[in-house]
Amino acid sequence: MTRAASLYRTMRLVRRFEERAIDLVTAGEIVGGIHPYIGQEAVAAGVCAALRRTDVITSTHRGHGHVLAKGADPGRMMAELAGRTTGLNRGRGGSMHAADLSLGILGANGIVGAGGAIAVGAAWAARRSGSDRVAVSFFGDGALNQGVLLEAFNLARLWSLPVVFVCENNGYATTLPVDASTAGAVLGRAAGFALPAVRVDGMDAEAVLDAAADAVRRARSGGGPAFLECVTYRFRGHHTNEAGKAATYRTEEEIAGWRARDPLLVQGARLPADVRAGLDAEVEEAVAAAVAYALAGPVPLAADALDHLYADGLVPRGKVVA
Amino acid sequence: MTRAASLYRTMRLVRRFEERAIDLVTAGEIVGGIHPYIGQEAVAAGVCAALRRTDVITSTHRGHGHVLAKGADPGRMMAELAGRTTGLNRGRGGSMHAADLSLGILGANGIVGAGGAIAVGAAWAARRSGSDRVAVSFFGDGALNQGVLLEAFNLARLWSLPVVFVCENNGYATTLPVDASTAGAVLGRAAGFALPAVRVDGMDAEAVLDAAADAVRRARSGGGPAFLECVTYRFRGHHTNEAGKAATYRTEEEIAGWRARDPLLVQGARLPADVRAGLDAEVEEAVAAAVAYALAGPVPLAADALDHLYADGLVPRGKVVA
Amino acid sequence: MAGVALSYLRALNRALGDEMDRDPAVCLFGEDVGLGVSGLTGGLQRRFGADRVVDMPLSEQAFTSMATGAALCGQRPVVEFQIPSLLFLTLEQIANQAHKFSLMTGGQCSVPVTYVVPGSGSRAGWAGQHSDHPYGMFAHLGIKTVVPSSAVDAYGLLVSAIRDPDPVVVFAPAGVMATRDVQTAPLRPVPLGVGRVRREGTDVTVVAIGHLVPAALEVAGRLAAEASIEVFDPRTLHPFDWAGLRASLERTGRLVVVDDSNRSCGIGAEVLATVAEEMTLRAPPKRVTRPDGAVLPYAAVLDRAVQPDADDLEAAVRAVLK
Amino acid sequence: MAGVALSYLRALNRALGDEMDRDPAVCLFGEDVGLGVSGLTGGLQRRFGADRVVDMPLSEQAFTSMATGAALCGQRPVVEFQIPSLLFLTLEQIANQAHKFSLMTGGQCSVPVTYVVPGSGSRAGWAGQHSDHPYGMFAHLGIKTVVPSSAVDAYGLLVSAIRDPDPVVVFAPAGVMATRDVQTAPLRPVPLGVGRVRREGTDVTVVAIGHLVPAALEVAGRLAAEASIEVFDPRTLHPFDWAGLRASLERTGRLVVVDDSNRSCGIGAEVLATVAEEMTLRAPPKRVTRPDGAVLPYAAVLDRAVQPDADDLEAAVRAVLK
Ligand SMILES: Cc1ncc(C[n+]2csc(CCOP(=O)(O)OP(=O)(O)O)c2C)c(N)n1
Ligand SMILES: Cc1ncc(C[n+]2csc(CCOP(=O)(O)OP(=O)(O)O)c2C)c(N)n1
Ligand SMILES: [Mg+2]
Ligand SMILES: [Mg+2]
Repeated sequence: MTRAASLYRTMRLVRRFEERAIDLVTAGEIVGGIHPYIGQEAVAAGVCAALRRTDVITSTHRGHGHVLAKGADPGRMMAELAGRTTGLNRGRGGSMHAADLSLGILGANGIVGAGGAIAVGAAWAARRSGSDRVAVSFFGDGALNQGVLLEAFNLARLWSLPVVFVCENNGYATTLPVDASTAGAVLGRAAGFALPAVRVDGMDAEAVLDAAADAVRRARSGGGPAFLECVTYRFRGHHTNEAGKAATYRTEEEIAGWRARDPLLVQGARLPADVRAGLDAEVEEAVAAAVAYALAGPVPLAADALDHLYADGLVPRGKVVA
Repeated sequence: MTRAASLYRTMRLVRRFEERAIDLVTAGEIVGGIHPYIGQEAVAAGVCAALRRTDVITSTHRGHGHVLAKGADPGRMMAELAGRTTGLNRGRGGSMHAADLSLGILGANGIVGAGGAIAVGAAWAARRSGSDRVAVSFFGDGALNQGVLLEAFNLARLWSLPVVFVCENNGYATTLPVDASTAGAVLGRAAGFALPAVRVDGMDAEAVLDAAADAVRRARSGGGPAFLECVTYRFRGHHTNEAGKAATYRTEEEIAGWRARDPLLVQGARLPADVRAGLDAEVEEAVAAAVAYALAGPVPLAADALDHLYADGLVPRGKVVA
Repeated sequence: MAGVALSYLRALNRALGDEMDRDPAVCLFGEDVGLGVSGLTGGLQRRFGADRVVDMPLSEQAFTSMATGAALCGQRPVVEFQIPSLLFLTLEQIANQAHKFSLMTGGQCSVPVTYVVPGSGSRAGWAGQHSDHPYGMFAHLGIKTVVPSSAVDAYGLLVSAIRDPDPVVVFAPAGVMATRDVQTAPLRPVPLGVGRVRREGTDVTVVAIGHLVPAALEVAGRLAAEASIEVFDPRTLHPFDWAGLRASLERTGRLVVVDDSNRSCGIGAEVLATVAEEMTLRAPPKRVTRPDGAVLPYAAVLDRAVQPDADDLEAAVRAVLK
Repeated sequence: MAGVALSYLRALNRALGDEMDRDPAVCLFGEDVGLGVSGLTGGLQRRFGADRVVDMPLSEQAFTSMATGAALCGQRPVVEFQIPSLLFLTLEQIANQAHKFSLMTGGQCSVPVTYVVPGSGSRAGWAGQHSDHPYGMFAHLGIKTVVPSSAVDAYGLLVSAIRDPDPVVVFAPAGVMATRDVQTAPLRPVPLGVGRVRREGTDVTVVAIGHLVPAALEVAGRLAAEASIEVFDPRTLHPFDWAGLRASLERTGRLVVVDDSNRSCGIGAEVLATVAEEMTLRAPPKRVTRPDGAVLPYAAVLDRAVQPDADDLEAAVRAVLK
């Protein structure tokens, strides 16, 4: 597959996966809802296309795109969202904690800004063990105000670790516009930690991939960390539970303006129509299979609720001690 | 008193206060030791000379200089270090928590970087209540890597609050040189949060006062926060308990080089010899009186150990419930 | 007064509004509080202005200490946390700063800040990092801790928390947020530290916390033919109403605690321990809790399996009665 | 083997060195670890290099999660915290991240990190923010928690903590750091979760934690003519050696717990609660603890007054024997 086609396919997969996941939220098959990534697909697709299987990522509450783009199996991912034992995490993690360690996916994370320092640790471990693995940490604009992430910027730069910090600036942290949360410019913040930083059109997967490839190449060859600001937008509410509420923090015009730059349109336009149609069909099938796989998976047994609480098999005292 | 004389007097007071405090540590009258400020006096003296009584400060583990320069009574301060009921905090706080709320001294603090956000809150409260009070937060170079302080930088700038952040860069966080802790330049870090920042010779009280006066004036008149990097040096160990240990992280030459620029020499040289001698004598007397006052104060009663634990007088259950 | 249905969430919202009306020092900090995403703060920014109901960047540590600083300067902030685990993130700021100011300054000041978590404990499908119930941790650390179980109490306890001169943490369990009370009298403050017998009985006292009070009432109803169950709602976990509990146990002589937090060192442990030391029972007591060190798994069946419920309680009551 | 004097601090240092020798994945993070300011890490950087014994900037949150990331990628970090309250600062990273990875990923990974606090509890004169003893909090949250009371145990338990696949917190109480053991056998790992009867007796079991084990032995000696006191040192607070305690209580039928942490919801509460539920006593048990919500005041007499000591324990033992 060409690079252009491959990027499109990844984005299409993420998009359709999420659309179906939202259906399953509505249907009550996914409990608790999800944070839809729709609109931001170019970031995950572009960045992960620059990575190797052995590279690691840390993701966010809005993590489906990253996890899928890094190669997670859509069926096992959907099964995870549906809380089945066939899920990536055997149904123990759900949307906000989906992980596949075998693919270097150290997990989505429910706490904003938490992944950065974990990625720094992974990069440090890579260096220590003589591997040329690179660590990528995804986070939103809101995370730029979280202390632990800022601390992580410093550590990465201090020791020139192979980490790429990817800020998905979608303009809002829940309802708060980035201008109302972040003094100074996003790139300026990175510069404050002496991180080489670039801003890239986060609706254009090719642009993202180019920038990410640069950063990853430098990191892999010992050139130290980098910071990418990907300017993007989420088309949906912050979380599926926003759907019902009057979301007064964004105008219809603003949303429409960004939708006109849908990353799938941008990338799709770069492909011959038949190639695109072929990929669409293929993805449709893959996602349908993923949903079927997910719903066919067994629900866990209540008796197993504390499996894996401790890695040494320690069984803690239960709810009621008889 | 001239401005020059007044700065000298403050520094001399801090210096002699601490030298006597170290004697009392050796004598066992001050338990737990102190973090000596000796060498850094120009920073506290210069900054606090730019403040009004109603302005507030937050200080650090190395806080004696700030607290005295902001106007705390040396006798009650020494009594606090000696753990007497006549101390600023009735002997409940000690060196790392000395406070005098009536003078806007919100306290020394045992946790590095903790004061910044407290100062932001004070500044926010000042603005809300229509006061033109300014808040100053002192901290060391090491604190620049503490998340909560970085978060505080952002909040102050975001809302243009009247806060002046004073970084006392004495080159080390305990044993760690600033170059080994902080990626990029100190001023660059401030710039990352769009804070107007200047670097000033922290061994020269007049230079510090000039820079602080500018920053405070701007903050007071609604011009928002500022960041001052005061380049300074501590002449002693990190803590009095370092004295006995081989302090291999600094060379004798380095220490001697900085001692040649002792802020008391720098400022003393600006005064006629008789003025200086007069101030020295006056301070000597004041510090002697402070020590006498301190040692004459009563030791608290064990039965009162939990006084003030709760402001509403709630008396918690004690050690053993009979 | 005719009975009016009052929802728990609306009661909290009214308490905030009434206190802001009454006392101009009361202000509100939190994420997305302007739009009132959690429902807690709906309408308040419109009513009181954006500089009193302040939308915060994702800087929980800084804004928690900002509240401390503002409180030291005359304000009376209420801080909303969207997730219970944000209390872990800000524990330094609450337990090591805010809580300690009063004693450490020798009573010079107090820190009247209220921290509210609307939706503590498990919200189905939010998984491991969003589902903790660490109220016992705050009781251990000595921070005043409140867990209202009904709308009327939620109003009255939040009002008292806001008026209290010390830091207070208010947990509003997700399991009870949607409930309604029939309000038959004007809403009034409920003093901290005073429990409430929610149902009288003579055979066994069930101490129930938060959303488990309704569960306890249900079990009391279920078992009414077999046993007379008294349901004691302590309402405040620190300070705890030991006198109220003693009076109840003098009537019943048997004890079960049902508590939706981890077993070891939880509030259930404290109740059993104090009773063992100071009171007399006719039969060994029981706790119904989450297991030791529980992490809530995502899948709904597992999430439920880890939380204590009415059936678990029923079994424990039966065992104690045997 | 002839008896050799081994200090507690030296035992910890040897455990670190031995484990680093044995397992190349073991590495060490902390502030001033290179020079070994606390004594814990002395000589290790010289022996193992600065990229394995890493001097950290003042970024506890980031380096704690960095340890998590490194652990997920094959390393086995030991993190030193200079002050017990740094555990508050990093609670999010320990309790909400490291602790939860194993369960939330469905057992895909574990996080073998050891956190060590050399000098927990009160160090005379360090006052409120440096004197906490929050081990019960970690038992509540389910993190494996170890409090060695002697040099030989300190060695053996730290070794086991490092080899354990889960996060483990090791408290080394200031009150016991300077003690020495006479070492009569080769040092060996001590399994987590197994207590030790330090003195046999038949009238009352004293469960003592950390530095209070020597105090309990002292009291047992003092009262030897009047009563036969068994001293049980659980060594690990989570998991707790319930079987060992049960066996002891079957011998004695009476219980006192002496625990240098806050009373409410502390480990003392857990012991009394579990005993009340599952075991049988001849007399009501007692706890000797810090008061509820204690903040340690600075003055030496107050600091001591708040901590449980041998005299308090003696009184409690007498009361239980009455
Ligand atoms: C530390 C923390 N604070 C608050 C929350 C609740 N929360 C979840 S997502 C979110 C907004 C995050 O904004 P951003 O980082 O820009 O990511 P986006 O949602 O836009 O992808 C908030 C406040 C959280 N999960 N973690
Ligand atoms: C958050 C935190 N981490 C660690 C410590 C232990 N500690 C006390 S002072 C200090 C070094 C502080 O360095 P810096 O900020 O440069 O101030 P300086 O001591 O040089 O005045 C450390 C590590 C602490 N008190 N708080
Ligand atoms: Mg965003
Ligand atoms: Mg310094």
